[in-house]
Amino acid sequence: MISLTSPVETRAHRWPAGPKLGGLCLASTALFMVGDIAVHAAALVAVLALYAAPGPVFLRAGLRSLRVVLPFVAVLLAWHAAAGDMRLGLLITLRMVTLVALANLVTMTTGLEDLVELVRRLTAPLRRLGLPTGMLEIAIPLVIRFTPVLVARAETLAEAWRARSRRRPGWRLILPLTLQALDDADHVGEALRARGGPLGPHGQE
Amino acid sequence: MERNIAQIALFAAMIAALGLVPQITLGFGVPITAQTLGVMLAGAVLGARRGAAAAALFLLLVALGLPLLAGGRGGLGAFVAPTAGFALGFPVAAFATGLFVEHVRLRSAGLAAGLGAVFGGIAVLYVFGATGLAIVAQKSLLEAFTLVAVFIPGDLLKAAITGMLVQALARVRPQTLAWHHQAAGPGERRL
Amino acid sequence: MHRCETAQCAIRLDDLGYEVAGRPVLDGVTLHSSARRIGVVGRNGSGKSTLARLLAGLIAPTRGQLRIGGRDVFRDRRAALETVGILFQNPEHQIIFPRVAEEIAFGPRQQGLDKVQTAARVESVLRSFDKLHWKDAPISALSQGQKHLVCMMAVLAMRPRLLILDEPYAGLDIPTRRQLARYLHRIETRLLHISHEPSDLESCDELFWLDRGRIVAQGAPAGLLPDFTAEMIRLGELDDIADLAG
Amino acid sequence: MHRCETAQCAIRLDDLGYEVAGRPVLDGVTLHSSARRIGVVGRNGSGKSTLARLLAGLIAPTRGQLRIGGRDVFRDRRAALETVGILFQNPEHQIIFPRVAEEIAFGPRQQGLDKVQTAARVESVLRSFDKLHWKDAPISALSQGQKHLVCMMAVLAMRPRLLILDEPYAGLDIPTRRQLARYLHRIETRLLHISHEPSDLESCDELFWLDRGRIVAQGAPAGLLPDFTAEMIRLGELDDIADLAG
Ligand SMILES: Nc1ncnc2c1ncn2[C@@H]1O[C@H](COP(=O)(O)OP(=O)(O)OP(=O)(O)O)[C@@H](O)[C@H]1O
Ligand SMILES: Nc1ncnc2c1ncn2[C@@H]1O[C@H](COP(=O)(O)OP(=O)(O)OP(=O)(O)O)[C@@H](O)[C@H]1O
Ligand SMILES: O=C(O)CCCC[C@@H]1SC[C@@H]2NC(=O)N[C@@H]21
Ligand SMILES: [Mg+2]
Ligand SMILES: [Mg+2]
Repeated sequence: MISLTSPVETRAHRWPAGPKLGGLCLASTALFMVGDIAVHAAALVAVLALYAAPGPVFLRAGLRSLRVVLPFVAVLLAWHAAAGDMRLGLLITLRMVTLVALANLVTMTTGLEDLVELVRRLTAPLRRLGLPTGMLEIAIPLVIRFTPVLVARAETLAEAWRARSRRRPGWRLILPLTLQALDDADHVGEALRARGGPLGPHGQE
Repeated sequence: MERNIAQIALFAAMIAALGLVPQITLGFGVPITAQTLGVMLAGAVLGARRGAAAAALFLLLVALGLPLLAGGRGGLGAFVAPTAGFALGFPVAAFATGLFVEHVRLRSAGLAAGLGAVFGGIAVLYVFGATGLAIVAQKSLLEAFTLVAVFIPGDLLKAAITGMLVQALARVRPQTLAWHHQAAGPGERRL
Repeated sequence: MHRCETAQCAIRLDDLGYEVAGRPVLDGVTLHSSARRIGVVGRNGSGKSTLARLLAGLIAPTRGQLRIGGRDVFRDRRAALETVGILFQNPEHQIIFPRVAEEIAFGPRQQGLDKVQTAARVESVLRSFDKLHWKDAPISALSQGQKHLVCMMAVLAMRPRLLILDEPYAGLDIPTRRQLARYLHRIETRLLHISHEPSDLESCDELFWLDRGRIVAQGAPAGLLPDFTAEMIRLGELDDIADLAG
Repeated sequence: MHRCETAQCAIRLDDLGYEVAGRPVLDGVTLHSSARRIGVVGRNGSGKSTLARLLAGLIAPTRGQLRIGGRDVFRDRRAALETVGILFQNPEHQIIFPRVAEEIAFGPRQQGLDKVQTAARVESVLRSFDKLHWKDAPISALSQGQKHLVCMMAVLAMRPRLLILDEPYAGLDIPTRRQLARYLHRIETRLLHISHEPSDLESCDELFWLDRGRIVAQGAPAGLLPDFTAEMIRLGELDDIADLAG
């Protein structure tokens, strides 16, 4: 889900990450303050227009990554329909879709390195206080790496299972999955160490 | 050191990945989520400090705008929602779970982990969650507690899963549980 | 070329295509063979592993038809399990369980053997590779070549009629490789052997050369392998890796 | 045997031991070499990859001493980064990032290059392997051999003085292997090449034969490899894999 990467290079890729994330935070917070459906609908249309701007390939990739929220939208709408408060249901789902779309948009158009660089700058004051914030710069991309890897791991395991069984794996893969994930962490730990890991870039110091 | 970072990142990712498990959102806006299972596991496997670090790292990424909370939510908005108390309580819950397994010595690692999860992932977490709900939804603390009590059966199930998984880990890979000092059995003989 | 006694295990691919995200990985592959040892050779990224996964019924073709012994191995999983066994290229993609014996036991058990029969099967496989002492070993403590061997034992324990081996020799040392080669030569099982290394495929009965998702040549190793090797060497001489200046 | 101009990058292992859970994986390894291309050959499970990880300072020996160019690469990580680079045997154990360019950029960036320099370095490595179009490719969509090549580029981009290659050729096809071999021959970097395949190591200057965690022979390839190959073939003939009856 978060290996949200754009299939095409957009103009937004060249914008600095700071303002993009800042804008995202502002927009998220603003949307939470506003309770007017019309505003939310307009915001969603605006975000979709942003998706359409770089062309159909980008739009399709963007919509694909939005699919994860659809079940959530359905449940929420059904819930509120049953509770007889459709207005609130619409409001919540509109807001949710817009927020996720906006967050995805920023992620799709921001390189990992730019994001990490941003955190690096934001945590600079802490570093001066002696906190080991260098680790964050490693840890953040790692989480972003591990999440799709965990999903891929589950798929690989399911394929290995299917190659030798016609039953569905279900819960029986939980322990192997956990073990493999822990092994993965060990390997990544070693790979990090081999190439500098938490030392952090030191040329600039 | 590198291994610690990798494991912390791994469990943060696990909390995120568990957010992909479909959840049910209750009327007052709090979802039943598998993510608390990730929080319990982080504390029970990694221990207090690293477990809390994993949950905190997860929150940092959410704050950065990544849609990692259950239902694909993210951004600073998540920290003003009715669920914000729970979310902010994740690191504390993981810490408490870890503290429990590290200090309450039981023969069975699985039992320790299960009880630790009940303590950290339920008792401690609900204090945060109910307080958050009380503030955001303008309810009394007591009302808030009765509201969130509906999650208890589900969370007990998650604590049980934590216990079983840790029990199995202690059997096949005891060295991953730093807090579980037990000499490797004969099965751990290396080739 | 050997003919299969029954048509049971012959491979038929007709105009097979496999796309990922609109990009063809395999394209118009037509392959009919009932040879006993079939080889597939090709460069890195030519689509060999994808072909292996299609043949094992693990993924569905996006175009065309695939039949093993007349069966649709993607849909009919029960038949597929009796028919094809696959050795994955990366052992870590195949291993499910933490210990050697569990890993080997899994397949036969799923095929319907009871516990006692399975245990006997596991013992016999381990003994035949002289690795009985690995039984309770944690797989994560094995070297890469050793993991590869465990995967091989796990597939052989299922006694499939068609055995798909994706680069089986890449990780194994010479003695193990030679023993295994003789063993594979002796058993009844039909083989589909995938490799980027022509010398591995000399003893095949029929060879297919895969290039950028298409079959560009097929025939007996004596005819095809020299051409393949010559072309590979020619490509290898072509443009040199430039200096890493800058 | 080539002598190193400076003592900077010579390898010194003295009575090195590495144990896991009380069982020795490496035992009393003493190895001094300042040859430019050092080879390590041995069977599966003989301890080659463990030796590689020790040499790269990734794990600490449980006994004895290890110095690369006079430095303790386990303790002094900063020095180690300039000194040794390692290509892991399994590419999936090495890959940290989701995209090719990020993966290659990580090492140089940690070495202190700024963004612009790093980008130039990444481009130059990709271009020299004629793989500029891989830049933004997601690594998960690459074939195993292609992943291996990405790992190789990621290590080369760091320009270490000693390059440890753990079975670098196992996954690569002939053209890539030949180009790489010529490239490795040309660069200044000192090489330690690990393989179970004697033919890979013919062009080394000094060879070490590892067996069950000990060095059992050392010398020039011309003397050592024929012995090794003969022994491997002998072992391969020895006991055959028994039939999987039962
Ligand atoms: N999941 C995927 N998404 C996109 N492309 C893929 C995917 N899997 C494979 N490919 C592409 O398909 C091509 C064939 O891959 P495959 O793994 O079948 O090659 P191979 O012949 O087995 O190569 P190798 O010798 O390196 O193992 C590659 O170019 C690869 O980039
Ligand atoms: N983490 C570990 N725990 C226990 N034993 C281990 C561990 N890692 C390696 N070993 C053992 O140490 C021995 C050497 O392993 P190593 O991976 O170094 O072998 P190798 O020479 O690289 O083999 P291959 O050619 O198969 O890659 C093996 O017998 C293996 O079982
Ligand atoms: O998603 C969020 O914003 C935070 C999670 C809130 C869900 C809480 S956590 C404890 C309790 N158990 C559940 O399954 N859901 C609630
Ligand atoms: Mg392949
Ligand atoms: Mg090895």
